[in-house]
Amino acid sequence: MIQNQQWLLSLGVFLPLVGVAVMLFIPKSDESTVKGVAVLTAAATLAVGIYTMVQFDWDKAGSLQFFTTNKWITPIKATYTIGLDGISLPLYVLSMIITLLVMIYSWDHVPSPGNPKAFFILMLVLQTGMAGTFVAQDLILFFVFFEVVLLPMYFMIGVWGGENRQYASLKFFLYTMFGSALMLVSFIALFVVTKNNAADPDAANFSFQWFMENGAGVAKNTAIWIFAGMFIGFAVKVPMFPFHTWLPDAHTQAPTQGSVILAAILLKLGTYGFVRIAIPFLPQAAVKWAPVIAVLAVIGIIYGALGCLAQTDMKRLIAFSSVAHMGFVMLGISTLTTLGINAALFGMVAHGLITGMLFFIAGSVKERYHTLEIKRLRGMLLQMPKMGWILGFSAMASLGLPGLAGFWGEFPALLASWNPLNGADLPFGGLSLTLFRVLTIIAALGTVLAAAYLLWLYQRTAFGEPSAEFAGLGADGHAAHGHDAHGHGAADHGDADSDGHADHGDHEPIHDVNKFEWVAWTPLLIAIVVFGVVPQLMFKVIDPGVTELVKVFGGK
Amino acid sequence: MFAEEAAGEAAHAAAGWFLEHAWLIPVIPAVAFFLIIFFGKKMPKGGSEIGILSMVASLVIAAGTAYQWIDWSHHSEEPIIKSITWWQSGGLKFGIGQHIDGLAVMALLLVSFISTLVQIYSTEYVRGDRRYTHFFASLTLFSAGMLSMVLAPNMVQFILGWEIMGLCSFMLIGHWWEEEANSKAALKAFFTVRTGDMGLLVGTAMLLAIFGTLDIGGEGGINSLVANGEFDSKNMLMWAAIALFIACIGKSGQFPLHTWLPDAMAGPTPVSSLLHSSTMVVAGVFLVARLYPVFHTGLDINIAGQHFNFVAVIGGITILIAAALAFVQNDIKKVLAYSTVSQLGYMMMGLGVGAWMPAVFHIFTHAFFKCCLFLCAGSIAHTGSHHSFDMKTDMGGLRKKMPITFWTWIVSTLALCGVPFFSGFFSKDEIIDSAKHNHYTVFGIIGLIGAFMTAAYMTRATYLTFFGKARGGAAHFVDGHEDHSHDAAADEVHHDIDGLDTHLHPVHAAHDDHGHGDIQHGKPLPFAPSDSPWQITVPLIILGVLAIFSGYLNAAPFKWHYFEHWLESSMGLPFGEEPGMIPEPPTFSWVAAAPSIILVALGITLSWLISKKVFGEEKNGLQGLTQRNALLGAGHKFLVNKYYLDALYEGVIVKAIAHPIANAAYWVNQHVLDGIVNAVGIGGRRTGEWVYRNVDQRVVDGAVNGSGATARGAGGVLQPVQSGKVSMYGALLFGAAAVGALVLVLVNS
Amino acid sequence: MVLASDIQVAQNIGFGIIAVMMILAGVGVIASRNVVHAALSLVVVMAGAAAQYVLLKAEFVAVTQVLVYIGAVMVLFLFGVMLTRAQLGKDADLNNKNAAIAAPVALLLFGVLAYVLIDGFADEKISATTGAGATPQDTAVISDLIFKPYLLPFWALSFVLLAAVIGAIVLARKD
Amino acid sequence: MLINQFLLLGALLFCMGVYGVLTRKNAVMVLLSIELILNSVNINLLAFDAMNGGSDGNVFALYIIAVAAAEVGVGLAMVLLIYRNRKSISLDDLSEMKG
Repeated sequence: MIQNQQWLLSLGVFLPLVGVAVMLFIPKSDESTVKGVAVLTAAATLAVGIYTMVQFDWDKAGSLQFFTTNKWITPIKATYTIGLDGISLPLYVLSMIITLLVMIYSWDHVPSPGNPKAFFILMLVLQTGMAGTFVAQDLILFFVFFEVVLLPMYFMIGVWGGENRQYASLKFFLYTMFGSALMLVSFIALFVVTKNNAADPDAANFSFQWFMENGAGVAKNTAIWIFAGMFIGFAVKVPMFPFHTWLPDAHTQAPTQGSVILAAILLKLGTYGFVRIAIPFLPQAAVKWAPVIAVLAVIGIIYGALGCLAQTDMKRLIAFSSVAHMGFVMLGISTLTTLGINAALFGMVAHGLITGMLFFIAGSVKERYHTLEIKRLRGMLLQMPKMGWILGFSAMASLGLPGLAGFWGEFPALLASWNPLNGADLPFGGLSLTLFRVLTIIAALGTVLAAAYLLWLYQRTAFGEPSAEFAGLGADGHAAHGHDAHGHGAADHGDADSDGHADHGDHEPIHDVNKFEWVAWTPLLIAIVVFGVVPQLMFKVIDPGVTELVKVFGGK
Repeated sequence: MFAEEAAGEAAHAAAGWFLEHAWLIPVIPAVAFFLIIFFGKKMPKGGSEIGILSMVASLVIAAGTAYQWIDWSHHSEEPIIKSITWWQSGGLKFGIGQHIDGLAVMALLLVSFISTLVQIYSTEYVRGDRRYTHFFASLTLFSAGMLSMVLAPNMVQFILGWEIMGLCSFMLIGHWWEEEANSKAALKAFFTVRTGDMGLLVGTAMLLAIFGTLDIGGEGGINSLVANGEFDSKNMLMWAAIALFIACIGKSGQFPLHTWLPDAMAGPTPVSSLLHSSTMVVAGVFLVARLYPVFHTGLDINIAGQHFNFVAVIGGITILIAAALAFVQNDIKKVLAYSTVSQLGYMMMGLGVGAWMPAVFHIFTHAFFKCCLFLCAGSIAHTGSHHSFDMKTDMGGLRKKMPITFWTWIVSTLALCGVPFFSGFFSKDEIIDSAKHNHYTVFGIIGLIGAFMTAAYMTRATYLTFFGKARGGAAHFVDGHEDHSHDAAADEVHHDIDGLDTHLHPVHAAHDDHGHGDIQHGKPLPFAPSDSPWQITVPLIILGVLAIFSGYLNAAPFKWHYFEHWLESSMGLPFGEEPGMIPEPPTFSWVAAAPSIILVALGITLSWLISKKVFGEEKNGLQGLTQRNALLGAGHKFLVNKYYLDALYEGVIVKAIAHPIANAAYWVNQHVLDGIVNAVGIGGRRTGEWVYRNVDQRVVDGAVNGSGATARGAGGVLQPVQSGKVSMYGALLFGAAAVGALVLVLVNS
Repeated sequence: MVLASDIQVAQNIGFGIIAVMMILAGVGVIASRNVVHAALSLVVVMAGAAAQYVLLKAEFVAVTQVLVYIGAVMVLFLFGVMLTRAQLGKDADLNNKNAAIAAPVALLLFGVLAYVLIDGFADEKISATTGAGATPQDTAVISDLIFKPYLLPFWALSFVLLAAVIGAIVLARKD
Repeated sequence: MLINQFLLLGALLFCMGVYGVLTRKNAVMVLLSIELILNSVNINLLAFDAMNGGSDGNVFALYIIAVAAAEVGVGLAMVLLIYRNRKSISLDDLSEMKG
């Protein structure tokens, strides 16, 4: 590991808290200042992130960089160890970008009951938690950050959420707590076991490195049980079928910002945990659990898709599609091959961008029409062409169209699951070809269903003539924003003038994408295209790390 | 293709600029797509000029490539492969770039040429459309997709192009999405093709498993590996081939996934012509041709020492069923659509029976005349029949009024029917010929029957469109009282023959007058039918000419085999008699060709006479036969309903998945899985309340109050949701226990 | 070579017959539309169980089974049926709608159990010395166990019984 | 004799009992099914006893019988009470005894 600029990561992680400290002294009434400071902080954080990327040694992407370790809680052998490698880098930076964009979006979209100060503070805390989770190199530290994320999100949903928010937020909280409790137990168990096996128990500590070296030595049955604990902890977060039922409620009830962060980053904590902790620490158990994970993942794919087909609410549909997509990610992980895990990591980022985008759109649609009932939304393309086309673009990306980011999460996962870890003289044995190949075919069916529900959604919301209740509200506001659309993804599609809708009803008119939305969305749209066209950008970074990681299984 | 390294290197050194830079061909339109989207609106011609320019540029480069390839192919068989790493994983590297060989060059030239013409045509056809710019953007992206697929060096890029086309077909077919029928058709097209694509994805995964690479050509590419038999299990190869072939069936509208094609006619006519002539539907055939060794070896079924190829079977079936369907269509575009399907059947059959060269050549010739036919149909609708495609109600007697359209149509029809010395003859006849020659006698006969039917239904369509008396839209401004009588006659006929399908056709003939109001045509309606402006007629003429002469590139009767020379290196398999090889093509003899010629002539005359009787003015016994004769009526109905396959797909399968199953899954989610959570919640509340009452209130003071309150709150929240059914919770309890046990058993075993 | 005593043809046949009988009766219990019939078939199951106990050389338990279960419990049941005037004939809505969930759950459960058992006790025999063919369980041994190591549970049990009796009386009192 | 034949018999009865408990509406029937379950447990206990020649299983079997008796007593008493109060012993009508 490379120990350069050890301050960098700590700065990146804790900078938001500085912003919070500042904001505490700003009166609640002075909203614009509050927002300004918050956005500024987020921007600064992102700047640090970008500087990190610049300083990052791309040729050594496989090994930890900016690595630093200090005493932290000596009695329990917990250390403050952080580092960054190719696997964490994309997610680390993504979390910063998403936070900034969400804040920009929130500038004029603070959900009721207002109080931007608290709202922005929560988002900054959230940011610290997320970034910290991705750089932590010590189990206790990881756990702390992992939990730090939980609380702000709970309040976000519980305070700023929809009418059923209490139920949703509490469900989310209990679920995740339940998971993390088991997780913590298994962490400690793992520590104790490795400590007792070790040559000199005093050397034992919670740093990842220690478990990397000693985890594989744990007796198989013990390992399986410990893994079980971690499995539930992470699976709830992912969420994997059947631990997913908190997701639709949380997403539907959460404010737009909450949904976006939830989809883009929080879900990734679980999968990241699998890749970074569960699998490398306990390879012997991982091989045993892989089939279970794979089966659940594929069930999730099909099941999430079917769930989508049954939805009547746009946001809930998107939420269910998350279950399906994360299913692909988990399928990739369960193959325990380089290809699969690469696909999974790519899938995480892609899903973050795309589903985040979809939730943004859902939020804006809700704000304009005050409903997400698919039945009532028709002819969106006529009333707000740009919004409609962006929705179409995101839907296409989400159903895994090659040339857009989504594809590189799905297709390699399928490739990998057809050729899972398998072969002679593997240290921990291989996986059943038959099982995984059957699963591959079922998963491929999932891609078809994905096309079905997304296009169905698109056809019913965007196409056709606007339904009577909203007719006549469209068409203006798009004159105003008519041409601020330069260079904006698929946006400039369909300036289609919706003739005949020019009359203003007495309701407020439905205006097309406004400038805050443009600023918040453009980066996502561009990223989706760029990563889709040049996947190497990402694969190049994550591949070395993953190759290191699967060496232990002896597969390719 | 198997020349040793040194030769390969030397060859590469010699390759000309165009050959080295062929990858520009798809890149240009791709860039143009973005330009059109962002700046198209500001352009004087709404972005169409960008599209056309890009296509012309591609065409020029393609032409250059073709030129250089021609002399290249004289002294080398090496394809020119260049690629840069697109993405990597572990040891694997997947490239994006170009794989230039005869087949690719042919397709590149074809696609860029046809696209250029179609775009020129469209400038007039969709003028004033409310989404003019997007139309050209989609067209351009569409061509880009096809082009990038055509020169894909590996399967991944192939999939890229393939799927982009799928997307564009969605956008183009649903171009007039204000009408639900159109958006439904678009959805159907995308969805059907996507179902096939499952096969493509899985098949590609299989290929990776078998060969450890996804490169198509060159040293160590899939083709050469198969040809040299360097793979483990023939069985796996067969499965891979089957999976890929499913994709081809979906894309090329082969039986039984052909049902989306006619509905795809909801799109503007230029789209149909592009889709059906050189892109989209050809992609499936192209995949088979491109990975020929895989399909030829993989799908080679061996029954009692009798080798035959599954591809041929599907192809054969498709020829007949599609041709039969073409008879009962009133929508001129649907007639052409089905004729495309059956022609694709010919190509598939050709590939199946080992006639690679004729099949590919048929792709080539077919593109021109089919594109021409569609454009004619469009031209008729545009200025002839007042935007209707219904031959029965709105056409007839247009021969005099639109001479150019008429003559180009006639030429292309003759080419399609395979009349000697028109391009279709040289390709189609050779397919039939080699089918017989390669011991696929049955399929040879199928081919002959197909030729007969083709001739017949095309004659019917021609008669209905151009002969007889003008009806409906075509009859405007013919002076008043006659007009009426004809309309009446026409209606009578219509009801006689097709009283059935008026209510059987769910989606009626798509009318192309959406979007652009009639005023924008510059002439007030109703107008007298007349030939279209030059943007339409010029492409027609060019294509018409090619419909005659393109065939002479490979005219067996005259021993002209240029096409063969340029392409044979792409075949991937050597000539020979063993199973792994392709049998030598037969030598042409007029005797062998005679049957098909006779049948075609027969078909034309018969059908002409019948049509004259059935659709002509004077009443006679043949009219309304389908009503009077129950058997015929049933057959007619059966055909009109496309063998009820649609009913099966939509009524049964889609409905089943979309509603009951999905809802069932959702119900389980809401009640069973959620139930567990809620049950836990109740437990939480009970404990919470207990703690609250006993510990909290009595022992500790307010400090702990919060937690208890929260716990109670939890219960309070979960309260309304829970069902209160004792036995349900019991079921969940036992079920959960069983599942948990199962997981542990699995893990520990 | 296998000793006849290892195979114990007679016992096996006996087991088979009784087992089939029990299973059929069990089906009767859970499927019958008629409360009384269900109760009666439960009697059969219990009798069968008693017989199995004999096969397993647990005479004392077998006897207790017959006395307590068939003698007392079942009578109680029939009383309950009478008193609640559950109509003695067919009863239409005896079942709720959960069969759709219950059946798979039960099947799954059985599948798992069966797999584990077959996996675990592949072909372990009941050794002739202890199991069938050996001398009956000495009742004295049992009583020793009850009153020496398992005394505490015994007391607990007696309290439970007492409580149950009182509770039953309290609950069922008329006023 | 194989141990398994007894264990499997027990398992089968157990699952039948579970099914009965889940599907039956009538409280008396539910009690019957529970008896079925208890019996299957007894069979297992005695079978294991026979396998490794202990006697503890016998003891527990006896206890179980006793407990079953008590349970049936109370259960039926409750059924009576309920019946008296609401002229019905269908479990689905007892929705307010939640949890």
